[in-house]
Amino acid sequence: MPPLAGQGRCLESVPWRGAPVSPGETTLEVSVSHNDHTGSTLAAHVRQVTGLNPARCYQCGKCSAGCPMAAEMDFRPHDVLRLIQQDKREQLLSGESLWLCLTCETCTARCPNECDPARVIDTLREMVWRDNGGAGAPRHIRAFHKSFLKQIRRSGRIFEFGLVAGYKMRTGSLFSDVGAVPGMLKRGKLALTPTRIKGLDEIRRIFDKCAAAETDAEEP
Amino acid sequence: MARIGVFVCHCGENIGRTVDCAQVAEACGSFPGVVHSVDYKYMCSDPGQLQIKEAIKEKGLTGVVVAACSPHMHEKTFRKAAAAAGLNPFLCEMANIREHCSWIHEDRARATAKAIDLTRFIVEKVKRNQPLVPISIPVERRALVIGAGIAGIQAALDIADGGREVILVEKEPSIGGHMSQLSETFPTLDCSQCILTPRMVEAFQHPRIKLMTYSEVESLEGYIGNFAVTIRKKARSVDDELCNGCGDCQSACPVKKIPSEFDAGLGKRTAIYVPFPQAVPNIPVIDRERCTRFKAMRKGKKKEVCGRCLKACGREAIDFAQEDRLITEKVGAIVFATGYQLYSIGEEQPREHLSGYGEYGYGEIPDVIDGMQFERLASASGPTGGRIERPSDGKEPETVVFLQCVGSRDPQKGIDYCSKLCCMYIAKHTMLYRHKVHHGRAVVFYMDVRAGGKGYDEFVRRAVEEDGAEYVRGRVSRLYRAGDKVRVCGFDTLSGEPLEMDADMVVMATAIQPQPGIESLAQKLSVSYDKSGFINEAHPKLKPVETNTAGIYVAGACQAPRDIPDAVAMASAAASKVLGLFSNEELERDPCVAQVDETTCSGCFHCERVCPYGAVEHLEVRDRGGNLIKVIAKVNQGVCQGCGTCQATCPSKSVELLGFTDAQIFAAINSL
Amino acid sequence: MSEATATRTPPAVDAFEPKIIAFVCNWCTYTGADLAGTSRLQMAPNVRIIRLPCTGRIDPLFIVKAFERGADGVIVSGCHPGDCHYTAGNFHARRRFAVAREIMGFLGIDLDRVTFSWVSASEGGKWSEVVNETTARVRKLGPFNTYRDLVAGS
Amino acid sequence: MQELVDLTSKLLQNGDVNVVIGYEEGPRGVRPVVAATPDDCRRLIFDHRAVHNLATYLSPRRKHLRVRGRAAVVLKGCDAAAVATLLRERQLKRDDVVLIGVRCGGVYRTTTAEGALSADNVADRCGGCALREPTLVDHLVGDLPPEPPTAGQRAARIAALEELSPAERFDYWRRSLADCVRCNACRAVCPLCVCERCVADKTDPQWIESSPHLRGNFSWHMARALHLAGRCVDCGECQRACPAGIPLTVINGKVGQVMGARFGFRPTDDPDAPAPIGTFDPDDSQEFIR
Amino acid sequence: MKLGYFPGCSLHATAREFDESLRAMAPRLDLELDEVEDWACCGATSAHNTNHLLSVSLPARTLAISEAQGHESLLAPCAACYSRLAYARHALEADPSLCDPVKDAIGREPPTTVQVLSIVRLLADLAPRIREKVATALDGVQIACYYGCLLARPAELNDVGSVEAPTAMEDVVKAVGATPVVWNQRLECCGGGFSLSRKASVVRLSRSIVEDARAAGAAALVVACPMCHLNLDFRQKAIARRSGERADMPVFFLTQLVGLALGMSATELGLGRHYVSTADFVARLSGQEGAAESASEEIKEVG
Repeated sequence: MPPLAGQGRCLESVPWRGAPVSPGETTLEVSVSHNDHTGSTLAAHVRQVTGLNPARCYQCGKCSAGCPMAAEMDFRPHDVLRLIQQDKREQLLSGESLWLCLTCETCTARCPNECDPARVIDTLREMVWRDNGGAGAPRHIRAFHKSFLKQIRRSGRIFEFGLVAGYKMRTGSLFSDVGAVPGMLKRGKLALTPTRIKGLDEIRRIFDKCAAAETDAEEP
Repeated sequence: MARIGVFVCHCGENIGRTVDCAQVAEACGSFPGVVHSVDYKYMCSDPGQLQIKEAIKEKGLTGVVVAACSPHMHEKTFRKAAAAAGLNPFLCEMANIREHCSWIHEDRARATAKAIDLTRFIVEKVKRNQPLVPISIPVERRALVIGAGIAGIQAALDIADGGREVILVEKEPSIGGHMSQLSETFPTLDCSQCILTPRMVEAFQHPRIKLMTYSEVESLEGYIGNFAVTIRKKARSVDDELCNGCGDCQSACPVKKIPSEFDAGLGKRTAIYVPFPQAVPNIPVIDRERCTRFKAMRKGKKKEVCGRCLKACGREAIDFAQEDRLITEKVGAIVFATGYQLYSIGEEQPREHLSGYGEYGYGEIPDVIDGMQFERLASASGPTGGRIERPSDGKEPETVVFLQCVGSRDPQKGIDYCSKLCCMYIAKHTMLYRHKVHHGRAVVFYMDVRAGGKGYDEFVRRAVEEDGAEYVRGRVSRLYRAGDKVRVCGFDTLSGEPLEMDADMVVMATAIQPQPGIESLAQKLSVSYDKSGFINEAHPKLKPVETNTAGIYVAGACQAPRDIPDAVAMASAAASKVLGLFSNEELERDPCVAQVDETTCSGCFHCERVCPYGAVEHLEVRDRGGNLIKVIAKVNQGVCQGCGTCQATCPSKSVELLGFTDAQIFAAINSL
Repeated sequence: MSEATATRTPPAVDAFEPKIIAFVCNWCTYTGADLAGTSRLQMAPNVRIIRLPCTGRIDPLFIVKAFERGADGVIVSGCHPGDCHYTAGNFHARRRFAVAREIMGFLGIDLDRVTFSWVSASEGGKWSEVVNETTARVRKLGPFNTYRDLVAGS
Repeated sequence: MQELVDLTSKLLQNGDVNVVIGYEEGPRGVRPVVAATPDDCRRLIFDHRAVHNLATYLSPRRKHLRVRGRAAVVLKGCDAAAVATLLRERQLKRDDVVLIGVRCGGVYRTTTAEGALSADNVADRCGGCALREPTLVDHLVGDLPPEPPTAGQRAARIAALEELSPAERFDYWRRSLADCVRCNACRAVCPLCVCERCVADKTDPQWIESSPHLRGNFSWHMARALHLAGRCVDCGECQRACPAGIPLTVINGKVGQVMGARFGFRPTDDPDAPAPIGTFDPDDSQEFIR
Repeated sequence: MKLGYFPGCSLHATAREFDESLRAMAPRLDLELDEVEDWACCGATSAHNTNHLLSVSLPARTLAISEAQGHESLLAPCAACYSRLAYARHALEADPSLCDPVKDAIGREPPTTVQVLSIVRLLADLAPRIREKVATALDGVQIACYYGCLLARPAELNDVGSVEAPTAMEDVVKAVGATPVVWNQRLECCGGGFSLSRKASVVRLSRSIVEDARAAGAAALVVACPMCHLNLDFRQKAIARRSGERADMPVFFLTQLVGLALGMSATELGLGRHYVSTADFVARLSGQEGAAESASEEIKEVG
């Protein structure tokens, strides 16, 4: 039999084929989604920014089963998706759980349904950071990010001694890990003076264009 | 000269309310070639039809146009009336002035004008209609069933019991399929082999069933009622006439450590083997990949090595020189019943777009097994004689964890669908396990329990309520070795807490997939399949066991995941379709098929390229001396379905679709 | 539905009413148009349907032929991809139409006069929209005598 | 070109072929020739003036040539693509011909042009040609010349036409096609117009009005373009043959653009490559379909 | 082979020995490292946790410079930097709508050609060459290869084999004659960026890694990430305090292990900068008591 044009083929996007449906019967639509992704819900925001559809999560919990931080979180990755589905903005965004995610991507790698919880959590953190500078984040983590970004903006690179110092200033935990400093210095692991890159103006431009909140004016 | 009669129907008020039917009839009466034009309240009524019949006879009409409802509604009615009056039915056509006119317009003047136009189109067309005679095709009343699992066996038995011959082709050495591997069956817990084996024997002994095991379909030609199928009978290396199934060759075979396919790798077999003791036919086959003698031959060794089976056989049935044979059979219908396989959990996947489950360590951790392996462990005929022993050290496992949905409902790994059976067989596994190991724990990680079926939900409830299966809602993230145990990292989404536990054995309910190679078989048979490889039925509701190639039917798990009752029901349905087809000696077909003009065809075969049915054949045109002048296209009218794509494609317009010729369509356009 | 209201009041005698020919397949669009009728969806009365087995049967020159014979607009409609009764006729047709349409456009035929659509057997509503939209568009463009009268111009 | 002369002489001497179809010097530049003896072969040449597509002479309609027996034919890459189409459409058996490919550095628009190839005198199809070394052939002769320049006039003309309103475009073609006298030279010279009976000659029913008035002319040129879509190798012979100077390659060029953009089609000399019309992809773009 | 080189901030500070050992080893494997001029920090966790565009733009600038320098491949030994650079390349390719804003931010054409390479991939590809040049084979030494998160995940950026069962690091370890142990925690997270800000979590997570490696019989851990190194090496003291037992599990950068096999000295490889002493391990390698002493001398000297 000669090769046929239409049959004996895989019909990819078509779940079935053959005779037409009779009037009044509906055809099977597979690709059309009627989920709102233009509105102002959290789900819509996530979908707009990332292209991911939070409605895909069917709460199997595989993400949370593998999450190294699950034991310390109030909302585990699958809870995050659930709260998005229910649009519980306040509850979700004010908690500290979001900030405990290490972005180890275990959830994303194992999610059966392509929900990419790691990216979703990053998106939510960015939202919070933009809205209120990360209020709700654990103080130490917030301070760390602030110091870190500030460092980059100032020097273009991370100068760890300065980073540690800045972070300690912000958290007031001046003396934790302080015993480590001599050892670090001895091993040549801490430089005492920052390296500034030449293209600092470029870095500032990037920060400005990205509307990153870390401006020089923000703190002394 | 054409003598056309026009009959305008009022359809009660349906047409008459917005279309002035009398005016339409009057206008049509003035069209050239129209010799009779009337309107009437109900053309489809007996008196209406009588008017048509009488007019045909009295006026000697050469064509009839009924301006009424949609041809989908009454074309058959009026054609029958025309035929009763001696007019070829294909000279009768309808103009649709109801659905396409009176029902969708309110302006009477414009609706009437449109009705006149629509009727004129058809009048002009009918003037050029030719009398056509339905095509009749003889039916070869024998069936081919591909795959001899429970679906194939059932279909074959039903067709054979219905009085027709069946060729039952199975690629494995024995019939029986996956059902023969199962321990017990849900929801009744009756022994699978006990209910299957009699069926296998019945199929084997049936006078109208020709069994061809260790055979595969090589190619298919022809069309409904007239298929010619070529079957490859693979070399068994054992003469099935001489062999009496005594088993001496197996005992003699020195290669004894081959993982047994039947025992899902948990047991061992020899290189010459019968897959399982109850195999039908009970004739061994030599696994040429593993046999010492064939290995040596492949390496080019001249000396004949081993040959112990040859010496052991008292009937001289061993035949190392046997070769594959190709056998062609004529059949009129085909049942596609090739069944399923389980998703392989490891990294290597039979389908390239799928990825495995590295996080579950299948193949690395010996005590992580799949559902079919558990069936073999639980089966009385299995490698452990029905004792539940874990593969690593043979210990009786005290905690068994079952994972549902491994591979199913997992678009990321490439399978979107629910495999349907796993919820049920995992519940069955927990019961079998708890019945055998009373103090053991059976823990099931699930997402949803889907137990729609007679007695199914009750069955699952019994596993939980009476047999103490513990159900945890959540997927497991990872399995790894913890000493001699398997650490299970899961999450209980109902309590909202991470759940880590150590199991002695883990059983995974892996997804149901079609057999490997189903795509190429489907291509040979020109039936379509979905992206997972499952065969597409012709209509999801109304034609569930037909494929969209006429004469080919589908049954069992090659169409979608199916449990035994479903597969058997489909098989019987397919068999009844086949028997229905075979109840006639000839098939009648609509004669609106394509026809090639031999004088102008240039043989470029554009038509062949676009034909969805492979209906275009090559015709050699020779002169009187027998010299080849040209090769041109010829349409096999038994295969052509009348879409006309060839005609639109033909650059020289040398193909005509009868009933919709260019002349007919142009006539309609020209009458604008 | 402006079209439907327009049909209620008889048009002025000299108002231009476009003539539109629709080439449709038997299985989807013709049946869809039947459904529009059964559902009593009012639509512009300008379209005359010619029924064919499949869009695969439609030679693009049919469209040209229709213009030659004085059609002001043409609709070509069939089954959605994947729904073809004959499996693949509409896939072949789609390629042919894609090319033919661009050639026609390049030669100066206003493509607003030609509508291609997929209308399934269950889309009676869509069919009435296709009819109304095409009618409105072609009415705006005016009569297409240019093509029919080419014969006189040379 | 000695290599060509030697090869073809040998083919004739050995009885591999009965005739060789190639190019020779003529009164108005280069012209096609049918060489039947090794002596004739000495006249064979190949240069930038070898404009003709000799695949035309392999068309089954050239019955007078076919009776002369097995032929060898000299082919540029574009000509080889036409041969590939003939093979694909079963108009020719591969074993019935000997194909001699010439490594090609482009040709002029006309057979009589002179001087170095430039954007002004090079044929439209030559710039960016991917077939300068045909692969379908039995023999490949010559050294690979430098790449030809690209002529931009046609593309510019197409673009300019597309800028116009439909009415203005219609007007342009009305003026251009008014000159067509339906002499059918375009059809006769085309290597791929292979029908036994052209659709334009069909009478019952009549597809294309046969008298030379504008309406029939429009239909004819539209049908021609449609039938060549996905087959045309852009050799430009139709326009060269047209006594009325109708810019046929502008239409061909536009169709070529469409086939390329929509279906990724480029003329190829692989006879097994699928043709874009007659095949499909379920995901073909359908932006124009409602 | 000439490669673009992006050391990243850590390799100039807490993970200096990673940089030192790589630079020292490079010529022996015929590698020429061409550092990206005026590179800036990749933005690390802080950027992508708070500003997606920033987290793509910072690496995009570095990548654009690298392309301008003519690099076909850019080596980013730090797993975190690798992840961010590779992500930026991937994101710009997968989401064309990012190109304009990124272009606007960095004032350069966004990168389109340069291939970001992890040290693990590079060394795995060079395994045959390494095998040839081994001077001190680490025969039979049991090594736990630790990938952590950023080398294996997400799947789009993984260049070390499969997501759940990568093999590249094991290939390198086998090339130097050592035996990779089979263990469970090689893909689990060590706590990464929380080293400073949430020490307790880091100690909890790192502890289970060190303990599992030990239970599997490993003599040392091998890593390719400065953060992992810091958490597993520097925090081992805190882990011991928590578990009440010292693991004394040396933690090597992959480059250091390869360097040792190539016969390079402890000084060259910066072994003295570690917190958990590597002296015993190195001594056992050479199998001589004297060597053990001199090795430990050398290491102390650096320390």
